[in-house]
Amino acid sequence: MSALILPAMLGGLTTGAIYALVALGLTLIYGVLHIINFAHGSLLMLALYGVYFLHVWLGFDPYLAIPIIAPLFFVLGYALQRGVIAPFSGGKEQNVLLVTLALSIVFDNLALYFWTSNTRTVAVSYAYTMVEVGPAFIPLPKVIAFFAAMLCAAILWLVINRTRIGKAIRAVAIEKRGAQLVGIEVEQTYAVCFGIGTACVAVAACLLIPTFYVTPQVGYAFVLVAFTTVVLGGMGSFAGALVSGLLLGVIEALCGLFLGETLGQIGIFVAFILILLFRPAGLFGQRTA
Amino acid sequence: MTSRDENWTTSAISRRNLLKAGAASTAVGLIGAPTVLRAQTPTVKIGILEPLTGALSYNGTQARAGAQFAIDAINAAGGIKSMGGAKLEPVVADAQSRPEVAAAEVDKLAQAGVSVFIGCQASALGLASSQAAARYNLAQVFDVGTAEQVVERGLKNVFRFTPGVNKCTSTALENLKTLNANAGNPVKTAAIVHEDGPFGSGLAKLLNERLPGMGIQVVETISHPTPQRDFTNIALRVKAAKPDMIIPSNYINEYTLFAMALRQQRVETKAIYSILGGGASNIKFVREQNDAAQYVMDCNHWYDPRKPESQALAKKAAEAKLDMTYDIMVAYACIQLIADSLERAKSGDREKMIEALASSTYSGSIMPYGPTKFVNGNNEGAQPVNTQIRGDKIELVFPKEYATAEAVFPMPPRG
Amino acid sequence: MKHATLGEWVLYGAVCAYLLALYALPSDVWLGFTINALIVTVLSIAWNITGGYGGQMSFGHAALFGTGAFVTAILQVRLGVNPWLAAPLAIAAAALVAGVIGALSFRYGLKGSYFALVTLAFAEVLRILASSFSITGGGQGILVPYKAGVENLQFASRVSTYTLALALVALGMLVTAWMQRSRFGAYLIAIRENEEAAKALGIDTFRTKVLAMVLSGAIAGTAGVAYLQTFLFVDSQIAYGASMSVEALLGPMIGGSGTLWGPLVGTLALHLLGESAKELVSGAPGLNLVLYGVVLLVILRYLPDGLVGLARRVRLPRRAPAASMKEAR
Amino acid sequence: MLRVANVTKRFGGLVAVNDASLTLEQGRIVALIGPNGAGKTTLFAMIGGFLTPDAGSITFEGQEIAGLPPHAICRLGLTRTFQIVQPFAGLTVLENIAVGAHLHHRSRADALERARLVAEQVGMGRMLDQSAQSLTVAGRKRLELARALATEAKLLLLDEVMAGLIPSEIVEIVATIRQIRDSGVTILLIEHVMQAVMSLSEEAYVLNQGKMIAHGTPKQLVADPTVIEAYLGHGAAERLKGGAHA
Repeated sequence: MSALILPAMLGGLTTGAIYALVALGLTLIYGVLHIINFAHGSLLMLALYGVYFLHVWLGFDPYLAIPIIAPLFFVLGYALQRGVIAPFSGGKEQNVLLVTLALSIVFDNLALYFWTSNTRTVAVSYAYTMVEVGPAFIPLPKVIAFFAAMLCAAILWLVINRTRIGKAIRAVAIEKRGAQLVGIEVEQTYAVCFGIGTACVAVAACLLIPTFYVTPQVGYAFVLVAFTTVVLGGMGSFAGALVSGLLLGVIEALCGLFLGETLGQIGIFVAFILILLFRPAGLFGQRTA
Repeated sequence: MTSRDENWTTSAISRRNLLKAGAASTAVGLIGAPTVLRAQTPTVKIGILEPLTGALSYNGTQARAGAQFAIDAINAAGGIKSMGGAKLEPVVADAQSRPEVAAAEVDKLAQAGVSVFIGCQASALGLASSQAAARYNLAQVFDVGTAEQVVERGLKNVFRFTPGVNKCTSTALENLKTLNANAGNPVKTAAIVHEDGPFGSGLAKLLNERLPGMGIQVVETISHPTPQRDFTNIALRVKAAKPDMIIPSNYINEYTLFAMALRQQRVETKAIYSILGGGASNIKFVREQNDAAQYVMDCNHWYDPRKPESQALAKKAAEAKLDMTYDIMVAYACIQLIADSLERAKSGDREKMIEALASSTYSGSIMPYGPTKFVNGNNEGAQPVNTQIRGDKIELVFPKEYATAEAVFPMPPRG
Repeated sequence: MKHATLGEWVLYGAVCAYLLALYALPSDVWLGFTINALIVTVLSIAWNITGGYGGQMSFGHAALFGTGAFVTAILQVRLGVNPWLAAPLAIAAAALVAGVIGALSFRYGLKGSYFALVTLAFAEVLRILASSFSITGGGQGILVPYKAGVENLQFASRVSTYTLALALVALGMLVTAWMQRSRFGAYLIAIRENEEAAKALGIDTFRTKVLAMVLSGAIAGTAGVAYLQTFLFVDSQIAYGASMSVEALLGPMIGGSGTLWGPLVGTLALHLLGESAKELVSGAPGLNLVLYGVVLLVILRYLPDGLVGLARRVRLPRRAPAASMKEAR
Repeated sequence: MLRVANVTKRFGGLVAVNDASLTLEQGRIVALIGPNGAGKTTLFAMIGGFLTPDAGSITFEGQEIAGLPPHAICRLGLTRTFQIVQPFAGLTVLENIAVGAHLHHRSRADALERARLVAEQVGMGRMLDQSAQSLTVAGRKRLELARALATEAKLLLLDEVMAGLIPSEIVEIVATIRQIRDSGVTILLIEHVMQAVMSLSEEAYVLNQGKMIAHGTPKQLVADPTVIEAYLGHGAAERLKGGAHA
């Protein structure tokens, strides 16, 4: 067993990178709009189908699909926030939650209707190309996802901290009213923010699919972990999402190793509860109450 | 798109009939003027209760298709002859992958006047639906419902046509014993990887009890949830245990990921011998993960591919752009069994259906089963078979009398 | 208490008429359908106490529902306890679990989306535990043997099961009505509206919220017991899966959260919607749920206060709003 | 009745209240004044139990209350209001007041009865069924006062109940407060409206930068140079004096 710890941790890190990728978009949405976006998993599912069909119909490599899928999903996210979530929720937090829930029901079942519940995978030649890291073999796509997660977090950080729209997003996140007073269009900023978050999830889909599958229900597998990652990292913190995603991957891997995979899942949720109780602002957040 | 759901107009119509039946009965109650529309030719309504949405929707949709193929075939061949060529009419209901919904749908089926129904892929759903059906003396023919709890309740309306987990496991073990002996007993250790639901857990328990008696030590038993996102760890544990054989038992998504992880982590074994494995008998897995799938063996529900009806079914499925999975085969066979019972009962009466099913000795289905014999609702004539993935095909390799290819055991070392 | 408006009379009258009509025209389809809806209603009533009146939106009421179901099942099957004794014990267990979850969450000041997430996590933890240990049947769940009879709290006839479910809903609503008129209820609503102000007025907000959780847990546990006694089977996914948690909150939110009739009206409406959608787009599974989701969105858009809120706005035309305001003391 | 002794509260590096003390006799109206950011509301929050002092003691009727939770302090008979009004927005005026009345009346009917009396007392008798949300600023301030009063407190801490009111409304509320005192309730109020402080309170404390800098009758205090300087800046007293003589 002890010989497995290191490879398990390395494996956990690469799984964690995927959690981080999925959570990056969510943390932006959570941090700025202060809403629980239950449709996040469904958006991931839609993006996975997007990559899948680009691959099957047009022969796109999943990685090369990023420049197509990501802008597409930015537009989708923008339109959802502008056209559905904002007007339908009337600005009430609890309604936002229900609206996103209803959206996820709609998306999941549209997918079921159009694409059936067949499990689909993308067979790429490099799925079995292994990279030797110390005692462990790690599939190349996971190594790529690992570094891509860091790159994404860095890019997001730059966008938020070094651009005009980023400045607006930060202003809106901190003080909606104040931002409004200085002439920032809050609704517009929210929508951009939702768009960026959705684009992130699309990138995650491209990086995920070489080692995963897609079905209409695939989002459920990630949505809870993504929330955990966001809370653990501190809402709105990209570095936090990255680190906590990796950490959760490792926690999950080690708990799985020592408690068995079934009981081992408990590790993530216990960590989640403890963090919420004792450090609700997360590892990287400031406590605001 | 590979297998876009076809337009099931026939079932759509019958769904409307169901609605009509419901509406008519309400009208009966309200107005007190029973005006039931009579069909021109006599029909017998057969319920098809499957999870068409939710987590199990893939299996449910496949099963519905299989049942529809069977009904079409029987109707085309002249319907139920003893009943004046009565046509079978499907009444489709969606169990939504939720037990309470399955139970509620049984009420609707009963109201719609079905004589019998098939369903519903998962044991949890089947337990709920057969319980509800017992109230109506309505027979349920289980297509897949492997948990033994299904037949342990003493319900008279339960007919599990396919083998349960106990039968599958013992057959799988017997077959394994033979295969292993023929190859000079190369397999001495095994690792079990199973999903933590009813079927996987029950199976793992049985295997742990029985494998040692066959001279195979269980060196590792790993359960995992559904969905499980990553199988690296499990592959590593399996690799560390160095088993001669791996026994996976899970649904297709997890099976796919597991097979990929085994390959990625270069886990070498002499055999991958799955029992009721979701992926190993799924042609989609073979197509999309062909490398990882080679020589994987599965003991599962499967039809007798040599029968002409089987071949006709395979052709129809291909025309409908459906993958040929065991869900289709089993549902098809269940309808065949029902048609045979109807011939003998000469009536769609529920009571008579139960009698006819209980006394069935039917052996003409597409499944490689002996004569049907229901004991406490369990068909003792049923048996699973061994399949093996070879190239881009799933071949039946065991038992010999149905085999389409020779088993390769142990599997050749991979490149 | 304000007087009910015309719209409310019509709405509640229609609901009651429907529920009573089932006795006059017993149809197994409608009975079965309504039994399901009523069991969920009991769970919704539980949610409404904490979520609707107390403003503490839980996303993990399955934790309480499932505990009720599992504890009855375990006591009956593993220890041979009679269900009439097992039921109150299970309800107590659910109340206890609720109390622990509430005490932990509120002790550390969790509210809003944090509370929603932590309750969700608790339910997940219980789900994992239930699928990991043999006392809960591991992954196989627990099947309660079918032995119809009042002494076993199982009913062969649909009408009896229906009566039981209806009685539980009525009981839940009586408890809610009592709460509305009690100091406890006033305190709970005060906390929802403004927790700081509530504290300043001498309300022990922690205690009140925990008590609300305990009460809610007992009712949710009752729903779990009712589910088990009706379907005689429970596994970790049924008991603690997220879908029950979602069902718990959808009814009140659509019906009108923080209102007496909201859970019943909302749950019945949603179940009717689900069925109609099924019939409307029959033969195309998936599309029915799409339709369901779309209608849900439309309700959220145009009926922000739920169906009860809509009904409240429907008044007799001759009665001017000002006049009715005066009358409503 | 209330005794605050050497209380200190820090937020990080900032000392909000520094070694402040005050004493309150039963039956009096006492004002706590001071420039913005002096720490008045922080001091109130500590007395009311919303913050725990880092040092010092607070006794109410001889009992130590520093560190007790707000509801426990309220039950002892000490109720505060909020500077930024905190109505139960979704409830009616009557229901709002009844929440306070419930403290000593378990039954709903009794609480509502008591709430009606209190509403009459503060001049809200005609607004009982109005939703709290729809009230004017003056209405909300009154409601804040009414709710606190309904708890049958022995000591009320009123935090700027007059801010934002027009002069005629101030006159009304001053009369109401005096009436409340006459009914036997002791009052400590934070106030910026000096006119009200002068006419209403019998004594006042001045807090500046967290420190209690003066105590006396309002008349004494307006003449106190340290107080003037606190409000108007260093040297202001001199300038004012000079100006007066010129």
